[in-house]
Amino acid sequence: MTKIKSLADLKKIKGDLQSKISLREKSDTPEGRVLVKVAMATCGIASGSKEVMEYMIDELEKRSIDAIVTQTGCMGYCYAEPTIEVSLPGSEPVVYGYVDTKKADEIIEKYIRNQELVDGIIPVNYQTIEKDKEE
Amino acid sequence: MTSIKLKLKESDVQQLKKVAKSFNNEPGELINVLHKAQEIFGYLPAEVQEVVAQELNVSVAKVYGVVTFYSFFTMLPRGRYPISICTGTACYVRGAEKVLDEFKRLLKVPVGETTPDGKFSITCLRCVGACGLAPVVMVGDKTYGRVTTDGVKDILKEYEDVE
Amino acid sequence: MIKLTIDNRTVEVEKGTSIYHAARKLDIEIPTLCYMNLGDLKIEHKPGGCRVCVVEVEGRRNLAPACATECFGGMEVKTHSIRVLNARKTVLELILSDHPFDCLICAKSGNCDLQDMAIKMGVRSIPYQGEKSTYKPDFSPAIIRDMDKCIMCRRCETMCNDFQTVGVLSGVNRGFEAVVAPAFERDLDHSECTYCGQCVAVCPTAALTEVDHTTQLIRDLADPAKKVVVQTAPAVRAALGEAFGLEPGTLVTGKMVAALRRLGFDYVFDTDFAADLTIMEEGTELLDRLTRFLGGDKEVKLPMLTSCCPGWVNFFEYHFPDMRDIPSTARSPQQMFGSIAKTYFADKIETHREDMIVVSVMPCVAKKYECTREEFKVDGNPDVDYSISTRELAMLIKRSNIDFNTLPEEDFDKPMGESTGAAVIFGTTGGVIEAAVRSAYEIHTGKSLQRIDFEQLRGIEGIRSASVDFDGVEIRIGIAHGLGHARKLLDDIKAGKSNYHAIEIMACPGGCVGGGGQPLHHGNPAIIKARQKALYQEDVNKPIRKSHENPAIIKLYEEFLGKPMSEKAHHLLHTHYFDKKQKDVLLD
Amino acid sequence: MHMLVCGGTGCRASASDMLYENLSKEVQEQGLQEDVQVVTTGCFGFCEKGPIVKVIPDNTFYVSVEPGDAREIVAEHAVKGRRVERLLYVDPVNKEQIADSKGMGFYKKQIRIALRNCGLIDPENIDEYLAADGYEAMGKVLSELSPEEATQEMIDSGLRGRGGGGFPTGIKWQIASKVPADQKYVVCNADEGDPGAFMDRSILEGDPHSVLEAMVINGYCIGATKGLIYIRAEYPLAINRLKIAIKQAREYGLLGKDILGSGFDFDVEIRYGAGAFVCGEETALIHSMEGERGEPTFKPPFPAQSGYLGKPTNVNNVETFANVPVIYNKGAKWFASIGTEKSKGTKVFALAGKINNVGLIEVPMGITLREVIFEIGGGIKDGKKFRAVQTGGPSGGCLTEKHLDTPIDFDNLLAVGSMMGSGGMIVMDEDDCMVSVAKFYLDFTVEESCGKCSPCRVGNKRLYELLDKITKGQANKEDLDNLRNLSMVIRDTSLCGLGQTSPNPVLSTMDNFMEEYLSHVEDQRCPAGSCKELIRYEIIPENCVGCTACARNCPVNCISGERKQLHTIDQSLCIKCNACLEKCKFNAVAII
Repeated sequence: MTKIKSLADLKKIKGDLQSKISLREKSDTPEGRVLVKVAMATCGIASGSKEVMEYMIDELEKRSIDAIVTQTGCMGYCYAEPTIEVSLPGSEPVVYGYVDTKKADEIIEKYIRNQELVDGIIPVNYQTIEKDKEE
Repeated sequence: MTSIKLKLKESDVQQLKKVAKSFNNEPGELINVLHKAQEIFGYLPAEVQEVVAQELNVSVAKVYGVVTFYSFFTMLPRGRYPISICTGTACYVRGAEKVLDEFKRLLKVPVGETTPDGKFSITCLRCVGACGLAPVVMVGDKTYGRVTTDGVKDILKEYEDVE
Repeated sequence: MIKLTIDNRTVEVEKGTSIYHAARKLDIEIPTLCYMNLGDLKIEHKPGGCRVCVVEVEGRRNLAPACATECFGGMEVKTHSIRVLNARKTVLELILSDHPFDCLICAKSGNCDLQDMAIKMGVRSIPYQGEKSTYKPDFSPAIIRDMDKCIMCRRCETMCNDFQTVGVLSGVNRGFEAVVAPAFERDLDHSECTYCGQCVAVCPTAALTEVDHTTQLIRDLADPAKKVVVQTAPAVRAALGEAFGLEPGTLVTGKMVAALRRLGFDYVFDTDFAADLTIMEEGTELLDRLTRFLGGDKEVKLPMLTSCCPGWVNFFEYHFPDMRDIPSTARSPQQMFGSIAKTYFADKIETHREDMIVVSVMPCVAKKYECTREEFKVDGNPDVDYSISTRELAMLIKRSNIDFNTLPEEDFDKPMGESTGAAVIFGTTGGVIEAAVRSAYEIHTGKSLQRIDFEQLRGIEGIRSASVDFDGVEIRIGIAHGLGHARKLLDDIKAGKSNYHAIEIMACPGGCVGGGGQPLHHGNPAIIKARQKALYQEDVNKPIRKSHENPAIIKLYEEFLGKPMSEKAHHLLHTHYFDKKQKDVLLD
Repeated sequence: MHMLVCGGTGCRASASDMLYENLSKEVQEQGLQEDVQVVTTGCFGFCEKGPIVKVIPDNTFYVSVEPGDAREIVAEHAVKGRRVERLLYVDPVNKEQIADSKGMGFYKKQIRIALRNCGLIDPENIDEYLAADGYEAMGKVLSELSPEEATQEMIDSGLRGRGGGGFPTGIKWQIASKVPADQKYVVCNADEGDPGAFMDRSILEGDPHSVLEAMVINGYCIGATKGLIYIRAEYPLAINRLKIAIKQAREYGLLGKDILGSGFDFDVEIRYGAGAFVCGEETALIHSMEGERGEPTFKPPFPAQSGYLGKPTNVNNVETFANVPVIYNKGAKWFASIGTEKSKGTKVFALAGKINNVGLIEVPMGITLREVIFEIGGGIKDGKKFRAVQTGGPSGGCLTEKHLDTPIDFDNLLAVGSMMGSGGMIVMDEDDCMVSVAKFYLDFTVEESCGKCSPCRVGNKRLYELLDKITKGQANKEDLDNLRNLSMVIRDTSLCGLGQTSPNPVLSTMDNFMEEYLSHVEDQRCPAGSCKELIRYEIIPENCVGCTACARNCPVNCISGERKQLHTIDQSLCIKCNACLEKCKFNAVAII
């Protein structure tokens, strides 16, 4: 990895990374990829999020769905672990709770393939500071 | 005082000495070295503490004072399947005590001890930070959430045939 | 300077002064249990743990510990408001609720800081009863640990670890289970304890006491078949009077002898006699090593270290065993005395050693252990049967209805009661080496000393160095008291940074005058200094002040030993040391 | 179109499942199954107005919807595309109807500053942090601000330490910056020991870089080039993610020598705790990092004057640090605009206990306990009655009904006898005995006391014993007086924060639930039915059908009775294990 040598350097890298990510997340085109984030904090892992993540990676590949599965930290919904967030190209991210492999299968088949929402959505109930920033 | 001295494996002692060296044999690194020692030996018997004291050039009394201060360090070997019951507040109000009692009843050992066959040991720990799953029980690295008194025997059953 | 008010009185103190010391300026004595300040010895122990010294500071949310809180300008302190008095009493009640109630039969009864405090606070009941900590009592050859009586002041830890650097004690466990103990809560006997007894000397309760031999002694004194011989160490005479209300530093040599006689000892002798003998042996050894060294002998080990302090001997056997060829091989005066008493003197009075009991009165706790060393026994019979401390002697005198202060002054018996000024100063730091120099100089140079007092060797600094001109040859001398200071000198020797020819080491602060067996100084260093002064006074008072001029010693060599370092002397007066370092781990 | 029906416990209690069925039926009947999908969701955190239906993509938010409203919603909204006005949420302040949930004030109940990246970025990928403005605050501070200016910004923000004490962070930095020394240290306290609080763990697991970035800024402000993170060994995942983060930051040159060409060096090391709650206290923490027993020492000297290895040291906790980068990115003024007069910004709480939505929340200071528990937290589990909420862990207190509308901030909580603490919030219901709760906390303190000072070492033990006596019905009224006096003295005389606050659970429960103490003492009765010695299990003859379930499950065989006959419990043998009550399907076992 090359070192970041100045603030300007840092800002440039940030710009590049942001556009790369927004291209990936926000693109409406069919080429846009599905993004799945699995909450992999201690409580998530304890309730089986690791298995869910592995399942997602394997199954999405088996079913030839172009998707990126990444891990993330605690989303705060400890009561509903494991939780995952699914972003389809062009739509708002949706968080699902109590996800096991069965539920994951349903999410892949119904939501990711057909954009049909599945039971078990966790409504996001907070504001982020980024949103505030845009105002 | 125990008259029989525990024999340590030479390779383990060498590894411990290497660890101490990697910390420059600094007395200030005592806790870090003890962590590593517990990883190597599984627990911290007197003989291990004596090696640590020697390597870091601190008194054995001091090492023992530190070992007995921190609950993470143990001088007793744990069971092959160490059971830790979280007794943090969230788990407490959701019935951790009853779960603990059930483990004690079924295994017939008190907290802090190991079953005669060396298979299970019971300890309590304070909040693993998985309060959403309260009450929480850990067996080795595996975490069990929302454990009920009924669930206790099922957990133990999982380890019945593994050996 | 800072101005503040304490109990509505104004006082001005230097910045950095604690409330406790500011109050003392106004003669307000704020009670403490854990605080300890040994002034010149540079030991200040203020963990702020007992919380008995709490006071109210205007504007502060909670109460402040007077020992650890620094004064600030305009501070308003109340040391006896109702809030303070209630809190202090409650805290004391809490401490007492975890303390045995066996005051009447406790070794420290009447001499216990906790008991004094309970009296002062008027504690009449303990409202907070509950579980008490219980520990297995630990009986070592010299020190008894009864941790049920520990109040966690941690003074012993400071003495053992910071001052002595022996490192046997540590706080272990935590919370209600917390206690001070050796590693693995084993007995002291299985630790690297040097039995210096400094922990005993500072313990405010009876958690740490010395092994009591008075009952055995009374039994032996009553046995008509036994000849009971007593020897008293130099430092005892400078401190014993304190136990009878005399000012610290009052010399009570004559009264002490009278008391011992009334107690029924058959012979009242002086360890000083053996101290003179020590100088003969140790001085000769030093001269021998010096001569060889100056003659170019590369094999000779220098500096030579003194070996009369048993705490110190234990220390190097545990901590510096690889250097055990450096100290003098001369036995300590106590052991030389025992050895001569049970041979030379036993022959004189035609008694078998089995029928003779040699008792020593020592300012020391480690001497009790020294008596039990195997190498100081002949067919299982010890040269010195047992040692009692200055405190035990005082107790015995009281128990026997002897009014100490009205006793006449009496002299020691002969021949082993004869001694010189040089021997007396063995009891203070710097004394042994001064005594050695007095004799070595004259023997080496063949000249008579002009001035006998070597002021440059005296003092209270932890480590001192001086040089003495031996007729053109500069002899460099180091002195350390306190094992922490000794460790520094030893580390220097190990690192090749030491250029001393001789070093005197005493385990206790101030030397034997500050020994673990002396009447408790309760953390007041002025007492130690007063005792020191008394010994130098006794030295001046003595007609003979050089060991080699002691007629009884000269006679001993003529009649019995031959000359210093003779084969017989070697056999009876010298010893060897052991490697007691923790052995390496056993490997599988 | 999607219709989201809240299936949270609160809403289900008000018949949301029937509503779901009705909506599905309507959609079916109208033949809209191709276009409209009805799904249940987790709790919206707005249970007070439940059941809730949200329609997307237009984000219409219906509140207090009854099963009977299903027809109208489908007919109007789904078929005609018209909102059902009467079911819209009315803003309580300006009385306006709000259709779009995004405009609803209730969503502003939670603002994520410290948790801003948790659950959004991959914590093991520094690029994702960089894309989320990561290290920009550090860059700005290092290249555009002097240490004094940067410290001033921190003072202006009004940020107070989130570890419990609430000391102003900027002032703390300023003190450390003014002590001259050849070496200073920045320490991150990640020894989260408060049982029931896990926000620090979550932040380290979800956003470790934010802490590293803040530590660099802190180092720059006070003139320290070394940072140490003191973390619980019980947090292996957080440790691992921190290690990865440190490695990545070093590779990018964001830690190490000459950071971003500013000439400023800073690096971070990890130190491990070993299970001692008292090490949350900064002097104890420092001793522990030095390889000693974690016993606190008297302050002053403060760590800012003489800390790690005797050098000036600034200690802040994880959540405090996590706030720092945002303050520089968005300005002190922006941060100070959130919260109350004396407590700025947000606080993360770990909601746990008898509450529906156990989890991590981040709310602006000044929100009420009621809003947190009943709205965000979704109310009490199993429809039970709220009894108390414990904040501040073992140092805090139990608050009751009358405190629910108290705005949460450092000073208000202190004023009502509790504490912010590190942010654990444990909710208790009618089955929780307050004396036992106080005993639970004292048990914790007794175990975690370091034993150095007498009031904490012996006093807390005695407090525990007194409480134990009370829960066994063996205490008298004098014991209650002693309990209070002892509590006050321990608070007044203990050496460190642990002892000074350990009586809070006792004092607060005595203040708020005195009648419960009196029941135990005067009537030997435990109103919550939880103190074993004061209760007995009885079989209610009217309900018992003789199914033998209780007898079969009794571990001590103290229940007798023939099949289909009334069973009885032998009280002399009963160990009160609760098994019979749990097993009985006919409500025939009761606690008397």
